[in-house]
Amino acid sequence: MKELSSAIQLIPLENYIFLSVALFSIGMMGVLFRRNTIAILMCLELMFNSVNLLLTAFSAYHSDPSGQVFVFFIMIVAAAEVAVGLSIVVMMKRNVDSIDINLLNRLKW
Amino acid sequence: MVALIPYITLAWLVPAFPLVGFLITSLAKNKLKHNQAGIIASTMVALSFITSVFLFFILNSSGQDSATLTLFNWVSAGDLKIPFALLIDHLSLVMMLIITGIGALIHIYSIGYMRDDERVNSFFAQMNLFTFSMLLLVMGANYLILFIGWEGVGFCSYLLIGFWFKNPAFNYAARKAFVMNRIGDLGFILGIILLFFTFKSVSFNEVFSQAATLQSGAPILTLITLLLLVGAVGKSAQIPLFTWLPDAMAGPTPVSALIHAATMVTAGIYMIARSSILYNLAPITSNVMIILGLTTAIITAIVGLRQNDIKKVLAYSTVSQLGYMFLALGLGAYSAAIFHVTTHAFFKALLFLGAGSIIHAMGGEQDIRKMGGLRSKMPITFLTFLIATLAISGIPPFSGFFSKDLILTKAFEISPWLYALALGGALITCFYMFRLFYLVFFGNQRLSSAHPHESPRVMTVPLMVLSVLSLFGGFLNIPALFGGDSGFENFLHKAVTSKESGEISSATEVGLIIVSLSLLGIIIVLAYRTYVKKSTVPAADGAPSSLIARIVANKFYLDEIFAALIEKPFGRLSDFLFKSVEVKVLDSAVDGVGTLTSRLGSLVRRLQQGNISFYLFAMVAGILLFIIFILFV
Amino acid sequence: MILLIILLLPLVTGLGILFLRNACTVRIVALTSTIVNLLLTFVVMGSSPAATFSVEWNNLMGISFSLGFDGISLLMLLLTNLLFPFIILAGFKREQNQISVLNFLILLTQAALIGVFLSQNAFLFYIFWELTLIPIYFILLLWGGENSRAVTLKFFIYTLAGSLFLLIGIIYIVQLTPGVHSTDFSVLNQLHIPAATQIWLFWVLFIAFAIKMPIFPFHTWQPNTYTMASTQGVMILGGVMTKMGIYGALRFLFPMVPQGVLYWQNIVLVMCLIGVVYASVIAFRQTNLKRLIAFSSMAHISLMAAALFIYNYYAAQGLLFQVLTHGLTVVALFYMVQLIQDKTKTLELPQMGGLKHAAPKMAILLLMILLVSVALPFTAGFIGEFLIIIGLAKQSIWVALFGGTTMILGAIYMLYAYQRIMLGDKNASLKNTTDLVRLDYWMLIPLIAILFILGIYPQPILNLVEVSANTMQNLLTSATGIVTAMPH
Amino acid sequence: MIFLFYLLSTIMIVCALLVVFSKNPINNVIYLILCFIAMAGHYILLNAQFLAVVHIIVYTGAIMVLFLFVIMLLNLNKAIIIRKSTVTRVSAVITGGIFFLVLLAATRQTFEIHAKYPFNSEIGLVSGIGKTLFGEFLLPFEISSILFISAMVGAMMFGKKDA
Repeated sequence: MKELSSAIQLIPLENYIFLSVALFSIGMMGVLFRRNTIAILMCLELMFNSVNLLLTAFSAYHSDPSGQVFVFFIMIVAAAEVAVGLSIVVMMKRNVDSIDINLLNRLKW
Repeated sequence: MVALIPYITLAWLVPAFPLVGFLITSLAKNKLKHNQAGIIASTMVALSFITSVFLFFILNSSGQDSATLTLFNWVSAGDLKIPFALLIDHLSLVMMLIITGIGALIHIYSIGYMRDDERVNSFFAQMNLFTFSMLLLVMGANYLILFIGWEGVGFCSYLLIGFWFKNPAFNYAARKAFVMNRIGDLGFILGIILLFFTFKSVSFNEVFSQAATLQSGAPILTLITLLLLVGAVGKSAQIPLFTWLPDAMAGPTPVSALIHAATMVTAGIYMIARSSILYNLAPITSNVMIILGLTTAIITAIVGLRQNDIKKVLAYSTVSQLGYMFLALGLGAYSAAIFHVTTHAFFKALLFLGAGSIIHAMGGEQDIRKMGGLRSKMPITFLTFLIATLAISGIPPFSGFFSKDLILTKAFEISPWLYALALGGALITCFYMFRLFYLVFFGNQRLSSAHPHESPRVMTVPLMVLSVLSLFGGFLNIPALFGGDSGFENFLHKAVTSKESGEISSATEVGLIIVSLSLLGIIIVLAYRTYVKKSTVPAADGAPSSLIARIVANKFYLDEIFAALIEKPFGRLSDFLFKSVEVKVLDSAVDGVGTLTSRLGSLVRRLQQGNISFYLFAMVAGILLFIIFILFV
Repeated sequence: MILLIILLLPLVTGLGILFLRNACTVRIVALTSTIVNLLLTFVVMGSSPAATFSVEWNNLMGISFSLGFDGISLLMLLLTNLLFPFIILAGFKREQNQISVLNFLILLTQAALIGVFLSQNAFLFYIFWELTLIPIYFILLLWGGENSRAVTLKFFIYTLAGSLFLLIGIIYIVQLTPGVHSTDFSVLNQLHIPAATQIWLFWVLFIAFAIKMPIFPFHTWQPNTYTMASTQGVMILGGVMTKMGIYGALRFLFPMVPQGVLYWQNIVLVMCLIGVVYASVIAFRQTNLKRLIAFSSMAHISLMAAALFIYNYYAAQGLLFQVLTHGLTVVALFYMVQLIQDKTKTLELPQMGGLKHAAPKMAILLLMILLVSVALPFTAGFIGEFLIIIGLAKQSIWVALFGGTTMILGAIYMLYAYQRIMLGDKNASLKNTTDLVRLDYWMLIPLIAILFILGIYPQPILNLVEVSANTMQNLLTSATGIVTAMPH
Repeated sequence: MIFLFYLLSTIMIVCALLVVFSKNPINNVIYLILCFIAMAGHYILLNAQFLAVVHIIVYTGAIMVLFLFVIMLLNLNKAIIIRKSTVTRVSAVITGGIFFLVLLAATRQTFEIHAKYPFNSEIGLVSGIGKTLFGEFLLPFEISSILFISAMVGAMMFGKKDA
């Protein structure tokens, strides 16, 4: 435990920032890249997690527990979002027999 | 102010009587029997007359020049304080006597003349309202009260010209009269406002006492007097605003007699005579008045030569006579102008009432070509009409001679050319008046359907009274030449400041009179030869005639010129402004903003193609731009 | 407290009316409420100006619910409360649908207008200012004539757009207040906004009022709206709501941006004068009676606006006097229009004529109203316009000349209309037409009587507004440092 | 220690890229789970044991299983051939790259971090989080339960056959 807790001071915060930015960008690229709605949802999770990681890193470096509580809340929201999102996917599959995002093109005026 | 003259406070009764008459006759319009309204109205004006006479004696005996009676405070805003005050001095007394005296006679005459009209009660109500306004006009102690009366008489004139409102042409004439008057009124009120700014008051006494200190020919005075003159030109029917007056003959004849001959049209003369102190200080305006007056006098006299409607002839002669009054005003002979107003009121009212009697007898016919031979059928009318014609022509000893001669002499003092022109106008007047007279009363009756008869007594008595006045009215002011003392002029001298002018010898004066009288004699003989001996009857309207004759008969096409120059372009401007500017420019600009918004909307809407991937791309691009903007700009 | 009662009475009555079923009861209750309000107004006029009402509302933004009055607002209050009984009365014995809703909306308008005129706080003013739009929108939309949807929408959006500028202006001014922000007029009036700011701020505020009045290029909503609107709607609109623009200008422009006013005075004045001549000329050829009166009303309002922006003592007095006169005239005139439409079944002037044979009394009353409108002496219209023209002439005789053209042009088109409606030969289609009935007398006689009495004895109104006019004038002169000669 | 960080990071990034680029949904899920496990390792490195545990339970245990369920339920477990056009895919990669660079530049030029409180290794433990959660954030915590309920109801509404 002692060893682990001191690990924080060894790793520069910049690394975490770099990592989470990379993850976020990858997630976003995925959102743009994929047509499969479920894959898009997964990429979204990726982005959520990059943010979570950053929050936790800052929380740890500042020794402020609020950041981690926020991560907790984000997880709650993510869980709720996934539940609703997946049910939408299910419905979409049922209605148009596909989960291709490009078929959802009624979202205009 | 000097000590109050006893009983002078009764002056408020003078306008109050006709007002009461108006209220009674208008409110109880449906309850009054056929003659009652006329009797009430006439009584009220007669009571006014009696009060005026009473005031006349009171003022004369008091030895004071004027009295001001403040009734209440009308408008008071800052230093603009306008009391509702009446001024009784010699000038206003003369006018009051004319208005109430002749007014009463015409009211009485109207009882007979309007007997069969279904709206006789309204008629008398409006006549009383007119009398009230006119009295207010001449009795007001400041320009604003004068203006109330000024507008009031204009409005009553509108009502009475359009009295027979079934006829659209009459209504048009009424409207024309009102609008033309209004054009003058705008100038008048601007003049009043400038007066107020210059003298910090609009009350006669204060303005005149301050004006005496001003330099003669001061630009502000010229401007003020010119603006006031615009008002007078509108009201007194001078060029270029005179065309309403001949059209105003659409009203019943007593109206023409009272409003468009004896009283209202002389309001402009009264106003300028009242402001004589100002006008004496504005030589430019005086010259303008001379030119205006002379031009009007001659041009309308020429037009009168070719008119065949009995009332139109008289109307043009009125305009012409008003021109003479303006000439007198321009010459600085203010009391001469007022004197001419007085005598003119006598004989012109008489002429109109006589004409009314004729029209009445002819069953409504007004065309002199269809009359003739009425001498024997209507003796009283004939006689009175003769007196009036002689008076207007300026034959001694009738009243017109004295007043016109006074003006002509004054003109000669300035320039013989002026005299010659004025005399020329007088000769033309004489010719067309005798043309009218001969055509109506001599020869044979040319309209077989009519059965002329003498009018009832209620109409002839006023004629007789007026003919006595026309006959002897001139003796009010016998010039020194005939051993008189110029009583009228001296009487007015206290209220009106006439310009001093060079004296001319009595020999010249006699010479002038002889010249003018002999010329008048020739003219009368000429008219007699043309219309009685040769029994010439003017051609029918459609008959071919020379160009000049047509131009004259159509009053130099002034109405048409006005229509082409003002009315039509104005109407077109109105249409243009509404159809092009209002609808096509302004309104569509406003609508354009709305259309532009919705167009832009439909343009932007194309971006919303519904493709979620595209939205995502757009969103990311937006976020990117946002971050870049925040960080690097 | 009495001010609060005046403000709330129409609102409460209006809400109560919604639960009434009987049409007659609804109208009588509404009428009673407005009459009581009028009486209360007289009480207020007798009381001291200290009778204010103020409650803190939102401390953070410095908004307080404070009511109060000075001479100008008192005049406006009098105008509003004087006209509304007549406006309600104009609906009596008339076929209308949804009577309780209509009367509720009318009373709501009244309450909002009273709020506008009484509020002593810019934010409160703005709320009431916008609140007036909602009921009038529905009155125009639901009880209006043909094409009411498009016309009303335009009116609504146009005025709303104007109000938006006003809101921006208010917010900008409020954020200039030192310390804890306040939106009270008393605080805002003490602000000395830099001259450069005033110059552009003037337009931000001015546009809202210009649209409401309306001043020349911003007027295009007006003719169509007037033509389409129901009688009661147009009475409210033309009688009172146009005066809101004038009142707003007096409340905002002069105390807050006096240098801006002076800077733009000439341009605005030219706009107003163009409006006078332009509207008069257009009215000359209109065939629709309502549209004619709409343009005539615009000409009068433009003249009043000219007086507003020339702002000297006489013009101010004339303006405020004319505000009252014009409101009364508009109400009387549009009631007449309604009667004419009832009797002739048309509003097109060329199709009318000869109504005087069937309805002589109506002809007389109409003529009297028109006389007020063309400013004949001894009518209230003359006093107002005369004072205004004096004020204009003080600036320049040319301005007065242009302003005075209403006298001529007004006479032309008003008498033309009168001739077309009333005069002429008997009209066969009017055979069964009746003259005025008792209700019409109740409506018209008091209005005309007031107009003539004020023409003969105008002093009470002139005294009422004198102090306020002086105050405003002082603000303007002190802003420039130019001391013009002031009476007293 | 720094070695551990780089190891975990490499796993995460590789897995994330595979999530994006592999075509089979099942494989996607598997890679994502791997990614999340590496993430839990990071949490432990950051001394946030509570979060690490919750992360494993919620994400890998619940959410990802949900994904799997849905994929199997809808019978999507074979590679879906539908692909975006080349232009879209290239632009997606470019956009992602630009985004990465911009964010990086942003973080590079803005931050200079000073710890707010003295170092305390206890905050990531259950007791630390619990105290904050049930103290300062009690109300949001309770409200989040409402969020859950509504999400549940919503999911059921969507999932109903005749919705």
